[in-house]
Amino acid sequence: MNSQDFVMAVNGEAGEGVVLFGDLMTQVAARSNIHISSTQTFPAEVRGGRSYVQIRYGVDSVFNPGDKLDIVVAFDRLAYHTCKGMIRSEAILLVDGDPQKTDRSEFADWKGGPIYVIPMTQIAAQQIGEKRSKNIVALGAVTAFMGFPPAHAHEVAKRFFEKRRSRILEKNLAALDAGREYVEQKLERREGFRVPQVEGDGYLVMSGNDAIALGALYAGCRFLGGYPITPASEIMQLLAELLPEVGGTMYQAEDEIASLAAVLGASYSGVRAMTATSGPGLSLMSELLGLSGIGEIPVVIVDVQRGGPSTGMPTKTEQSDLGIALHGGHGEFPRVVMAPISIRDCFQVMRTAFEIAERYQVPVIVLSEQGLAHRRATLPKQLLRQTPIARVARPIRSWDSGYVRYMITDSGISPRALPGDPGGQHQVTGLEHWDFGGPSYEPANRTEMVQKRFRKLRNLDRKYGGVFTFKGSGMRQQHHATTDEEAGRLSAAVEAFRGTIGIIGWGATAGVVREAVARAEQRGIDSAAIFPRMLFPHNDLTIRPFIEGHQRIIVVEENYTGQYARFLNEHYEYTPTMLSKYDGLPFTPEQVLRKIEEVADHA
Amino acid sequence: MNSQDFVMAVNGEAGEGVVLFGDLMTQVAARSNIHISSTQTFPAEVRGGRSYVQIRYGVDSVFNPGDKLDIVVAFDRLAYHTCKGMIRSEAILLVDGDPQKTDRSEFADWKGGPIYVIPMTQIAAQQIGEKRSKNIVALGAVTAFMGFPPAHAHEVAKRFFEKRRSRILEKNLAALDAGREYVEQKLERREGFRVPQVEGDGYLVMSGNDAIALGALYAGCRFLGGYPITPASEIMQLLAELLPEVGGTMYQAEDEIASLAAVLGASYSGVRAMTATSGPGLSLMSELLGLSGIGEIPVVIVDVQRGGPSTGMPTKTEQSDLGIALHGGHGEFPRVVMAPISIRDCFQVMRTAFEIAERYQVPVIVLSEQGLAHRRATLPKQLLRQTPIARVARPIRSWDSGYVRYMITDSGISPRALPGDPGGQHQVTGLEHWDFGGPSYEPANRTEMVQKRFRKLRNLDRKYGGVFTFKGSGMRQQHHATTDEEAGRLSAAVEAFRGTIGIIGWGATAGVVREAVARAEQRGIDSAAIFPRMLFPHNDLTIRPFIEGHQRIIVVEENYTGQYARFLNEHYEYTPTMLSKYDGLPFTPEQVLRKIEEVADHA
Amino acid sequence: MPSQEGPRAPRPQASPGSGPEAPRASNPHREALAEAGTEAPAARKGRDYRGRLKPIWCPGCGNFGILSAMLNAFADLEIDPDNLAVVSGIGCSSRLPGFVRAYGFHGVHGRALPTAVGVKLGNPRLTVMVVGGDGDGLSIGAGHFPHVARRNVDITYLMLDNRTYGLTKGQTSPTTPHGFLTKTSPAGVIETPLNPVAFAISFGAGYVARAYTVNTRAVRQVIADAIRHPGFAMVHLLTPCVTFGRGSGYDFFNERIQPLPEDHDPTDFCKAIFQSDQPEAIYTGLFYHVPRPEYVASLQEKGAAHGRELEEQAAPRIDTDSLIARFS
Amino acid sequence: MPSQEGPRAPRPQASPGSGPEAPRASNPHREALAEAGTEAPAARKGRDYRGRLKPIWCPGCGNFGILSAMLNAFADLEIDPDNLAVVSGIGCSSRLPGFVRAYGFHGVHGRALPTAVGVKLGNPRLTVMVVGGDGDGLSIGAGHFPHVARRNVDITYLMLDNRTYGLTKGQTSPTTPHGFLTKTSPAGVIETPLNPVAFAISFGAGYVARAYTVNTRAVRQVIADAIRHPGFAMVHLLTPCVTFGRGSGYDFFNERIQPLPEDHDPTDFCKAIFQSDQPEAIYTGLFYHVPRPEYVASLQEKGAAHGRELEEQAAPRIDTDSLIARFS
Ligand SMILES: Cc1ncc(C[n+]2csc(CCOP(=O)(O)OP(=O)(O)O)c2C)c(N)n1
Ligand SMILES: Cc1ncc(C[n+]2csc(CCOP(=O)(O)OP(=O)(O)O)c2C)c(N)n1
Ligand code: SF4
Ligand code: SF4
Ligand SMILES: [Mg+2]
Ligand SMILES: [Mg+2]
Repeated sequence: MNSQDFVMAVNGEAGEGVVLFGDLMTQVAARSNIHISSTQTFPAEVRGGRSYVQIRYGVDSVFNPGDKLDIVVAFDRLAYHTCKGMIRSEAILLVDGDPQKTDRSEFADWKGGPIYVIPMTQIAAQQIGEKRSKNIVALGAVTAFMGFPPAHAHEVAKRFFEKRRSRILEKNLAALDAGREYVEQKLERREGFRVPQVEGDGYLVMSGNDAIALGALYAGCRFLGGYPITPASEIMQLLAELLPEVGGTMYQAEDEIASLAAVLGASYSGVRAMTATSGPGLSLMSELLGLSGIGEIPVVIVDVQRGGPSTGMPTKTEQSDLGIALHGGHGEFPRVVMAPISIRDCFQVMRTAFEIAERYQVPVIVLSEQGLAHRRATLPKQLLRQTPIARVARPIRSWDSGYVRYMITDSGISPRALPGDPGGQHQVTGLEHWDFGGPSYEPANRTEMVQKRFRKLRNLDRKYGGVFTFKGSGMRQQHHATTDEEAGRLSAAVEAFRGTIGIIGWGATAGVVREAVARAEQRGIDSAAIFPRMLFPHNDLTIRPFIEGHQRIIVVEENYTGQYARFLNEHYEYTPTMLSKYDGLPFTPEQVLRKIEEVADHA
Repeated sequence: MNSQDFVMAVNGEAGEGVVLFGDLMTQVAARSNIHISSTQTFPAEVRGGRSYVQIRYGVDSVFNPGDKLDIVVAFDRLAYHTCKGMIRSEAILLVDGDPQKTDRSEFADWKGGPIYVIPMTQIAAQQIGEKRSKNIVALGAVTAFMGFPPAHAHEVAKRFFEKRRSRILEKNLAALDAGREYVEQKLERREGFRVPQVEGDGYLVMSGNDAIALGALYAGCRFLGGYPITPASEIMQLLAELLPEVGGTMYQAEDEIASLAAVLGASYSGVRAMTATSGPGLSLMSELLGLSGIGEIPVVIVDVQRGGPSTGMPTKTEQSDLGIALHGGHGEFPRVVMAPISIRDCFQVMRTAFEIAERYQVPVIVLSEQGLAHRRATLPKQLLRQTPIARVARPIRSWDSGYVRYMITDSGISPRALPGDPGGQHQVTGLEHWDFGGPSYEPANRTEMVQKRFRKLRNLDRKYGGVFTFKGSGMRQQHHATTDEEAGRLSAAVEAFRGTIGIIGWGATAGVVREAVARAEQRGIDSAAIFPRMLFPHNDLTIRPFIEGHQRIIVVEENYTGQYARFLNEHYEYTPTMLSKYDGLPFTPEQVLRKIEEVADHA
Repeated sequence: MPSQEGPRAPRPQASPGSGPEAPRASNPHREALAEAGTEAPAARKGRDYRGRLKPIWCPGCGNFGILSAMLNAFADLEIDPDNLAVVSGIGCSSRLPGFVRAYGFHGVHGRALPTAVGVKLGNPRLTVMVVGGDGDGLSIGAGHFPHVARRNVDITYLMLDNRTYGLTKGQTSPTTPHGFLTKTSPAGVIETPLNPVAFAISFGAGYVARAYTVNTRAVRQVIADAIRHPGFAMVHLLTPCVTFGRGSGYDFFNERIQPLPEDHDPTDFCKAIFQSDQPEAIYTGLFYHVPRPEYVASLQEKGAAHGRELEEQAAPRIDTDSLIARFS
Repeated sequence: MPSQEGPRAPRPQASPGSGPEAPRASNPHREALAEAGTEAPAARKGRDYRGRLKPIWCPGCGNFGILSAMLNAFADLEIDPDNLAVVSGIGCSSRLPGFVRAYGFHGVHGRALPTAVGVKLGNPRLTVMVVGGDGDGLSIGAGHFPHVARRNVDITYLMLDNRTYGLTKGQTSPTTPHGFLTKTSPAGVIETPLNPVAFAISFGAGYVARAYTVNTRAVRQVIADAIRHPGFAMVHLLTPCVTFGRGSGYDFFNERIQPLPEDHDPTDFCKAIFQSDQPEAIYTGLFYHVPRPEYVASLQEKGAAHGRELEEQAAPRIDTDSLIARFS
C-alpha cells in the first residue's frame, strides 16, 4: 500500500452507523492534514439494505474516491464478502468479531494482506453497555490503527455528540477510547501501516451539496425557495440554518413550481435568489423557466441530477438532465447551463452563476449530480476566508417616469428598476411585450425582442466559459477572454494540447478522467482532457481546437443517449468514441483508463 | 383574377362577425364543390382589436391561404386601408357603405380593379332592424356576387342559426336574402367575376383542431383529459361533445398536470387516451412524460404550438416546441415526435400516433401549431366514411400468476395486462424496476432496462416514418418500409430527387413550401422539398439521400434557433441556409419562393 | 397496544342503504358487498391480498398496521383482486401498492388522485384506492384534492399522515405541528399545520374519517366502510414515523387519541369540521358522512365513462353520417 | 346600479387596533395608514394610480368596477406607488397589474400567490397585492392557496370570480354553477362548484370578505380593509363576464346579492363558512376576521426575511470563522 494515497471501504448493515463512521473518519483526516475524497451509497430505502462508504486518503489532493481498496473495514461478514473482490493485493482487513472465537478460515478467500479481527460490537456492548456505539468503537480503533492523533478523533466525536444529551456524549467518548485502547494495547500483532504526519492547520471537509450551499451564501444569495428532494435536500437544509444568520430566507414551498415562483418573486423584488432541486423538480419548473427567460428575471437553478426519468433512481448518480437543461421549457429564450467539475468548483461556480444571472437577467442552470453532491472532499480553509458578496450591484436606483423595463440595447441587457425604487414602476410579463412592458403581438416588435434577448448570450462563453484541461498530471483552468487577444491566447493554450486521444466530459466525471489521463501517461499513452464548465452557450474557442487537435475523441458521459456528444455534433463534424454508463454508479478511474487504452490500441 | 384559384380577405372590427362570415363563406364554397384554405387572425384580447379572415378558393385543392388578395371584403374604411397594399392588380373591392353618399375619391389609392360599395350596415339596420346582422347581409351579397348557388348560402346560414331562437333565425335568413337581392337587383354595374360550377357532392370543412379531434375519435380514443388553453381548446371542446356519444369521456381537469395524470390513469386502465395542450401545458407535463416513458404507459399528447416562451403570444403561430418535445422531461426515455403537415394529415396522424403509443407503450407527441389549428380546409367526405377503430388490440386477456409486466424482450415490448384481466396483477412504477415491477437500483438490471426501453425505437422510423416529398407540382408520400427491400425502395425514391435546391421543413409549413416549389419550377428553378412526418426517431433512410442529393439545403422553420436544423446537424454534416421566422405569422408562399430564388442565384 | 384498539366503530348508517340514496357507478364489487351479509362467512383472508414485495419500511413504522388492516378490509369485502386498483404517489407510504395483490400504480409525487380518477373513468368497474402521505396529498398534491372531492369520484383515499416527509428524511410537512424542529425548520416550524379532515369536508367529500394505526380494528373497519361509500371517501390515518417523526411518535398519539364523542352527528358539516381540530384531543372515528351524487354515475347518465366496456363491442358507435353532415 | 351599492360597511373591528393584536412585518404604509385618520384629507386620487395601459376588457366587463374601486382604495390609504407591488397570473382579470401605477408582475397561470410570497419575502416593506381569476386561483393554482393562507403571509388576495374562464373563451371554471352549459360542459356542468370564501376561512386566512363589482363603494372599502389587515386577506369579488359568463350575468347577481345579516359575527369560524354558501342569497360583506401571527414577522423574529434591507449594508454578516470551524 502507498501511504501517500490509499483507499478505505467501510461496509455494513444500514442503521449500523457506517455513514457516520465515514463522515467522522474524513474529519479526522482533514484535521490531520490528510486529503480525502469519499463517497457513500445510500440504501434504496430509508432503512434496510446496506451502507457503503469509500474514502480515499492522500497527502496530495485526491480527486475521486478511487477504485481498488487498500483497507476494508467490515462491520459484518457480508461486508467482507462484498468487498473482498475489490481489493489491491496488499490490502488490510479490519473486521468486527470476537478474535478468540473467529474461525480464520472464514477469510480463506482473502487475497490481500494482514487481517485483524477486532471485537467492535463486543466492546460496545460489554464495556460501554450500548451496542449501537459500535461504529464509534470502530472509529477509535481504526484511527488508532492508522496512527491518526487521538486528539483529532476526540475532537470530531465530541463536536458531533455534544449537540446530544450529555449521557450520549459521554458514552460515545468512552467508546472511542475503548476502541483506541484495544488497538494500542491488545491487538496481537500490528504491522506496517501508518498515515504520514503532515504539517498544517487542517482542511475543510465538505460535500458537493455543502459546497453549493456555501458557495451560494458567499455569492450573495439571500433567498432559497425549495422543496425537499433527494439528492438535493441538503442544500436547502444547510441554507435553512445559514440564511437567517445573514437576514436571508429559506422558504420551503408546497412544491417545486411554487418554489421557483417564489424565487422569481424574490429575485424580482431585488435579492439574489435560487432554488435547488433534482430532475423531477426541474421538470415541474419548466414553464417558469421560460418566464425567467422572457420576463428577464435573474435566477439560479441547481439541479442535482439523479437516475431518471420520473422517480427513477433517487439515490443514484447520472448525467441525464443536460437535455432538459438545454431544451426544457416550451418556446425559446436565452439560458445558461453550467456544470461544476469538483466539490471545490461547486463552491466557485455559484459565484459565476449568480453574477451571470443578475448581470444578464437570465436563468442559469447549474448541473450537479448525486455522485458529486454526496461525495466529500478536503478543501483549503482559505476558501471560506474570501470576502463574501454582499449586495446586488446597481448603479441606478431612481428613475424618471419614462422608465422602460425592456429597453432595446446593443448588449440585449436593459437597466433594471426594482420595486421600492422611486419612479421605476413597470410591469414584468411573460407575454411578449413592448419595451415598456405592455403586451404586444406586433410582428416587428416580436422579432426585435427575440433578438434582443438572445443577444445577451453573445460572447458570454468567452467571458465566463472557463474550461478545465488535463494533460499528464497537470490541470489548467482558463477563464475569461474578454478581449480578442485573450481569446486568441485561450484558444492557443488549448491548441497546444495536440495529441492522439482527446477526452471530452462535463461535470463530476472530471475527477476520474483527470486521474485516468495521468495514469495513461505513466503507461506511455498520450491523452488530454477538456471539461468546459459552461456547457451553454458553447465555448467554441476552446472545444474546436481541442477536437481538431486530437486524432481520436472520447466523450465520457453518465447517460445512455450521449447528450453532450450529440450537442457537440450540432457544432462539429466528429465521430466520438462514447464512454457511457447509466447504471447509477459513477465511473472509476480504471474504467476510463481502460477506454483510453482500448482507443489507443486502435488509434 | 384566376377563377380557378383566388384569394379573398375580410376585415373589420372584432365583434362585427367577420369570423362567422368567413366560416359560413367556407361552408358555402364546400357545398359548391370549391376547395378552400382559410385562416383567421384573432385579436390579441378577447374583444377590441380587429378581425381578419383570409380565404383561398380553388377548383383544385389549395394548400395554404395564399398571399396576394383577389377580393377584398371591407367591413369598414380601416379594413380598406389595411388590405389595399396586399392586393393583386385586378383585385375587386367590396366595401360597406352608402353607394349614394360614398365619395369615390376615398378609394383613390386603390391599385386594383372594380370597386363596389354595398350598403351592408344600412340594409341590416333599415330592412332587418338589426345592425348586427350586417355580416349575414354581407354573406348574401358576396355569395350572390360570386355566383354561389343561393340554396347553399341558405343552408349554411340556416344550420348555423337554427340552434338559436327562431326570431334570430328568421331575421338572419331575411338578412341573407336582402343581401343577395341587393346584389342581384341593385348593383349598378357588375362585371366579370363568377366562381366556376363544379360537379360533386360537396366537401367537408374542418380546422386543424377539428381534424385532430375527429382523427382521435376515429383512432379509438375514448378518453381526453385536458385543461383549456389557446390554441388547443377546440380539440377538447369538440371531444367534449363527441366522446360521450361513443361512451368515452372528456375530463376537464384542474390543470395540465392533473390532465396528463388522468390520461395516464385511463390509459393504464385500458382505454386509448390523449391530452391536447399548448406549450405552457406541455412544460407542466414534463415530469409525467417521463412516467409514461419508464412506466411504459401509452399516451398521445397533442401540442398545438404558439408563440413562446411562457405565456408568449397565445394566438400566434410558431414552431418552437420541438426542443421540449425531443428533450423535455428529465432523464432519458423513449418517445416519438410527429408533426402533421396539413389539416388532412392532422386527421390521419392521430391514427398512427395512437397505434405507435399503444403498440410500443411509449408517449407520442404530436406537434401541431396555431397556424394549422385555426386554419380551415376542405376535405373529401370519404375521410369520415372510413371505419373507425373500436378497440385496443389485445390477444391475451388472462394471465397466470407469474405475469411479468416489464419482461425483457428482443423488441423491447412487453405484453401488457390491464386491470380487470384475471391474474395479471402487477405494479407500474416510475422508479427503476425489476421486470416484475418491484423497485430495483441494481446496476446490471438498470442497464438492461434502459436498453430494453430504447430498443422500442429501433426501426420505428422505418415502419411509421412516412415522409412527404414535393417536386414540381406533385406530392408523394412514402410510408412503411418494414422489409429491407421496401426500405431500399423508399430510399431510392428519395434519391431520385437529386437536384440543386432541397428544402427541409416540418409541420404546417408544408402547405406554403409545396406551392413555392411549384412556383419555382414555373420560373425554371429546380427544387424539391421533404417533410418527415415523424421527427423522432429520425428517418435517416430518406433524409440522408435527400441531403446528399442536393447541392444546397434550405431548412424552413418558424423559430429563432433553428431547432430542427440543429437536430439534423447531430446526424449530418451540412450547412443549411435557414429560412426562419419567429414573428408569430406563418410563412407565405411568396416568402419561401424568394428564398429559393435567392439561393438559386448563389448556387 | 391492542388494548387501545377500536375507539368507536363507525355508525351503522355509514354503510350504503341506510344513508341518503345517491346514484353510483356500476361496480360489481359493490353488488357483491351488498349481498355479503347474507352469504356464508368470508372465504378470503387478509394474507390473500399480500403482494409480491415485502414492505421495506423501518421496523416499527406505523404503516405496517395500516397495511395489514387494509388487507383485512379487502378480505372483509371479498374484493376481487382482478378488479382492484391501488394508486399512489411517492413517499414511504406511497410504496404500499407494491405490497398488495392488486393492480398497482406507483406514479409520481403528488399526482395519485388525478391518476386514480383516470383509472376509474377508464374502467368504472374497478374498485380504486389511493394511498399516499401527508406531503404527497397536502403539499405537492394539494391542488388536486379539492377537485376530486367536489367531483365526488368513487375513490377511496387513504392519507397516511406521519407529520413529516419520511422518504426524504424528515423535513417539515404540511401537518408538522407548530414549533417542531425539523431538517428544514431548524429554528422550529412557524406555520400552522393543515388539517386534512377539515379539508376533505369543506371540499365536499361525502365520507370522512380518522383512525390511528395502533387501533387496527378501527382502521380496518373504517377502510371497509370508506370503500363501501359510493363516492369520494377520505380516511385520515395517523401513522408514526419512528425514524424521522420527531415529536410525533407513538407516545405523542397514545396520549392524545380519543374516540369522537358518542353524540357526534356525522351529518353536521360545521360540527364535523370543528371536531377535527381540537386542543384537548385528536379525535378519531367517522367525522362526516353525507352521500352526494357520484361523478362517474353522473357521467354515465350522459353517455360518457363507459370506458373499457366498449372494448368488448364489435364496432364503435360513431355516427359517421351525422359527423359528415356537421362538418360539411 | 348605484342604488344597490355598499350593502354593509365592514365592521369597525375589522381595522387594526380594535381586533386581536398580532405581530406584523415592518411595512411603512401601515404606519402611514394608522395615522391617516388624524391627517388632512387624502391628497391622492384614484386616477393617480392609473397605469400606462388602458384596460382591454370587453365593454361592460365587471372587472372595470373592481379596478376603479381598487385604485380608489389605494388613494384612500395613500399608498406609495414606489412600494406597491401587484402580482397576477393569467386570465382577463390577471391583466390588471398593467392598468395600475405600481410595480407589476404578470406571471404565469396559477402561480400568482407563491410569486407574491417571494416578492414580499424579498422586500417586506412592499405592500403586495395579488389579483386573479377563479380559474387561476381555484383550478390550476388551487394547491398554493391553502399554503399561503396557513402561513398567513401579509398579502392581499383579490379573487375576481366571473364563474368562467374568460380569456380562453368560456369553459367550465371551478365556480361555474351546477347544470350550466359551457364550451367544455355541453351537456351541463355535473360538478359541485367550489366556494372560495369557505376555502379561505378553512385554510386559515384571517380576513375574508366578499363584494360585488356593482357595489363599488363596498368593493373599495373592503379592499382597503383587506390591505390594512396585517396578514393574509382574501376578498372574493363577483364580476360578471358579459361575453362568456352564460347565466352568471348582472341580472343573476343583482337578484341574489344580499348583505350579510346584521348580526353576523365575523369571529365565528363555523358560521362564517356556513353563510358563505346559502341557497337563499349570495351574501356579501366581511365573513371572517380573526388576526393571527403573521409569517414575515415570525421569520424576522428568527433573523430571516430582512431581504432588500441588506442591500444597503456595507458588508455581509457572514461569520466566516464559525463556518470554517463547522466544516473542518
Ligand atoms: C416532484 C418531486 N418532488 C420531490 C420529490 C421528493 N419526495 C419524495 S417523497 C417526498 C415527500 C414524502 O412525504 P409524504 O408524502 O408525507 O410521505 P412519507 O414518506 O412521509 O410517507 C418528497 C418530497 C419527488 N419524488 N418528486
Ligand atoms: C399553464 C397554462 N394553462 C392554461 C392556460 C390558458 N389559460 C389562460 S387564462 C385561463 C383561465 C382564465 O380563467 P380565470 O383565471 O378565471 O380568469 P378570467 O379570464 O376568467 O378572468 C387559462 C385556462 C395558460 N395560460 N397557462
Ligand atoms: S422513514 Fe418513517 S415513514 Fe418511512 S418507513 Fe421509516 S418509519 Fe416509516
Ligand atoms: S371575456 Fe369576460 S372576463 Fe374577459 S374581458 Fe370580456 S367580459 Fe371581461
Ligand atoms: Mg409523511
Ligand atoms: Mg374567471
